[in-house]
Amino acid sequence: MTGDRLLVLVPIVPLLAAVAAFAVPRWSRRIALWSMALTATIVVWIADEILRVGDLTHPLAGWSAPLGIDLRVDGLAVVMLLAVAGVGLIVSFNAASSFHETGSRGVPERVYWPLWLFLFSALNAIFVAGDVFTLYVAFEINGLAAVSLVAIAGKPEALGAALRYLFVSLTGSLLYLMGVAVLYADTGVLDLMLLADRITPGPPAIAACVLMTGGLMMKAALFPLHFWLPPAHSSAPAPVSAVLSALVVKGGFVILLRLWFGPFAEIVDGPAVQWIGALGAAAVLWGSFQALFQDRLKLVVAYSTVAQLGYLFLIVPIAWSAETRSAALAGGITLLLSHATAKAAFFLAAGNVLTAIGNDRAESLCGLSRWLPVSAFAMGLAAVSLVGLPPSAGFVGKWMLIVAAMEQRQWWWVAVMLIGTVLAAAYVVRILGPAFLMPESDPQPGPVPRLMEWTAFSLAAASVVLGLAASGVARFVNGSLPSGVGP
Amino acid sequence: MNPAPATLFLLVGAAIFAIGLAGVFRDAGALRRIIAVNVMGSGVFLFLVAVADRSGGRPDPVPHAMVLTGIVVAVCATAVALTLADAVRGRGDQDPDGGGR
Amino acid sequence: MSGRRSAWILATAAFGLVAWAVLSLPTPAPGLTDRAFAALDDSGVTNPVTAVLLNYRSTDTLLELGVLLLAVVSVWGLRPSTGASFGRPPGPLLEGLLRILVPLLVLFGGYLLWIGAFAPGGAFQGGALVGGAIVLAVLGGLSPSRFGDRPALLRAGLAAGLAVFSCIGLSVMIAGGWFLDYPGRSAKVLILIIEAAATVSIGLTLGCLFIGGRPTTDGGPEPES
Amino acid sequence: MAVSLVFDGLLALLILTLAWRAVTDRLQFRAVVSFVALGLVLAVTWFRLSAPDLALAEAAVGSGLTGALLLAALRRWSDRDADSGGSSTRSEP
Repeated sequence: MTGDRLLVLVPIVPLLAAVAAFAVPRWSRRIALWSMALTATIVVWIADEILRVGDLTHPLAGWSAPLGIDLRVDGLAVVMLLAVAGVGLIVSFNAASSFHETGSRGVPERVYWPLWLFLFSALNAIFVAGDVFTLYVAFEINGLAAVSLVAIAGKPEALGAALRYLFVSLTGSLLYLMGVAVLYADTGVLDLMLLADRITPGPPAIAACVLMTGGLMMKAALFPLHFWLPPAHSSAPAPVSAVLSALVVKGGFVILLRLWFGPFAEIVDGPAVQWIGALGAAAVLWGSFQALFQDRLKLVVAYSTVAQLGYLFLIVPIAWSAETRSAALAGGITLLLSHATAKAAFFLAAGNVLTAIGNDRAESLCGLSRWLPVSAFAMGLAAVSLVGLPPSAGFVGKWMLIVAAMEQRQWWWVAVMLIGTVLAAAYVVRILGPAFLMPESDPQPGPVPRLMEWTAFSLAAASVVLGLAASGVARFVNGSLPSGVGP
Repeated sequence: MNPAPATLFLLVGAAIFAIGLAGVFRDAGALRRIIAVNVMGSGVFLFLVAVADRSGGRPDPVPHAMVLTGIVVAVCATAVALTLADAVRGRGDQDPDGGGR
Repeated sequence: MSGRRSAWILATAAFGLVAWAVLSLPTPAPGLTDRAFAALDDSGVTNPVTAVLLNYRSTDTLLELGVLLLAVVSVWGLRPSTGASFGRPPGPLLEGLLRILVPLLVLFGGYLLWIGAFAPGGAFQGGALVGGAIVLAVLGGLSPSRFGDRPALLRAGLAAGLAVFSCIGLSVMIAGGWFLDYPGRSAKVLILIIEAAATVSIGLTLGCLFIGGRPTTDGGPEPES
Repeated sequence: MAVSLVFDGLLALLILTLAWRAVTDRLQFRAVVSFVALGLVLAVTWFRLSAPDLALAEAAVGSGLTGALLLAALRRWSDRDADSGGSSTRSEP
């Protein structure tokens, strides 16, 4: 079968697996792992085909847009799919190992895996859907599954955080949907590419842009709409925190990129571009600053996500001009990949600490490198990438962004990135310094399954090694955002 | 045919969407917020039905299908939200329906 | 309260924005009406909304069934077992009424499913009525646990819509088309099969969402491994 | 013509009032009832906007089932409040 046919399997395989895992709870874990592996294989196949023949389109039900729905995969989408497949598979093994070795810890496995598979199905659907209404449905599945996974262990603080997350998610979706309705009334189409052709700047287009941007910014947790993220991401079970921070928030981000650089390019053009960058900068500074003052490891990591999402929004002003677009996009996506892997690694390692000693308070981490060496080194490597030290992907991505910003003479973004780097170094050293340098404070850690440790480590290693793959990323994403717009 | 009712209901849809939006952002309890989200949704659906009616003669089936999908999504979200609010209440950690009664 | 005031300011801004857009929408209205009606002959049904839901944009409907199943999974996960029974045991008169009304609703649901192909109606309205029948039965005092007497069957019924839908979609793709690309004249039959399965699932799902928790007979507590 | 215009105007007013009350009414029970009524009025409106199948779905699901869910939740919560001695007025942070 050819790649364009296989495309539909990327969301459908996890969806069918979710149904199967629900119908046959006894096999849910096995179904989940095999289907995740199968999806990853298909994604690799599609990536290979994209390199050979270019973008792929699947007209669902045989009707093309505008009447039907097109699934579409370009380089940007396939890079995201690869990240979802890779990180998702490794984190799934971590979760499976956690269930297998340490029991359910209040998390009902028969509920966990269907929700997990729904989450991944929707996430994949978000990256391949070419239709703004299909995106709405995918975002709803994604949001409901994510909220349920946060709440699933039933811890009081997680339930409160999940409820707030749910309201943010639903409100964001409805803002987005109102934007879709206005767009349809204005243009009569729902397909992203056709929208880009047919839209004319005017009140309806501006209203749709504001509504959809607002809705998706809530989902992508862009400052100042990030308030729900730290409690939700820090109170969820570790594998859930890992995929929420590493992957789920990026869904909203990528769709925002597609809208801003696609249908809404003429509307966003001008001062709005710099304002988006300013929000990103505020997120970098505020998130990093907050991370400095948290006493729990998982909260530090969650605030770090707020900051790292800020860097991604710096892509917009730097990539707006066609000259630096591919360079800035490649840098930004490399940074995104480094964050996806490093953050997943960090959350898994934090989960291992929780498994070992039952809490993740900063003072409990003393001597971690002796009593939980693999996880400690996983955190160390992930920290290298989060701060952006060479040769990690975090460094390469930031470097590419900085070079592009200098080329555009937008030195203020460079300043933001440098300050963010210093702050990141500070919060990482504050939390990890004792782990490597201080004597042990709690000498009675419980056992942690080896697979849980090594999954964290492999993700951390990937975040460093991916720096070498930056040219590959550039090859994929080159030309993914339309280049006929912007100043 | 006659765009007047369509425009009227487009505006009414926008208005109750906005009322719902205010309800979500007001600091109220969970039940009120859940109702507010549903009012927001109803606003979007009314808007879409009015959009379909604008095409004159026969209504546009695509927004109709979107509304049907949206209604089902909304009821699912409501069920999940109520269950979650129930759980929060059950733990007694946080009161999901403050706000007067 | 300042939170309250800023909420209303936000709402006024949102209304103003959309109203501004509404007043400058293009006329004649752009849309897909003509395309949707022109393609009706190839869609296997004559009701345009059913054509959109189950043919032109069938994948949206498939994902929507996903939302329904997801909601059941989530509700069952968050509230592990049904609480005390709803309502009181019905008196003889009410019980007699329910015994007539509930099957009648289910029957009418089936009827709506059937006419959906050419008239207003379809799987969702039909499923909604089936769900309504379940809700009514529960409110009338029929024990929710009887509803879950056969947990495996219940799970199968809940999953049926999504499973049948995507399996048909994949089968026609393996046969050489696109996903859910019904070949030739088969559209009518395939749509009816999908809608029948979807009606069952939607009805059961809505009933389950109303009842709330996982049926207590369903496998008991989570086995600790 | 004039009659239908008046009818539309009345529907619009009714929708706005009910939406307003569903969101702002001080009594939760009345808010829920307003929401259910809003759903029914919307169903009538959609019938008028030539969308009878949507009207049916909204009446059954959007108004009926959602309303039943809300009422059931309200009853559960007020029962428990009665058990624990009155409702609390603390609002969510």
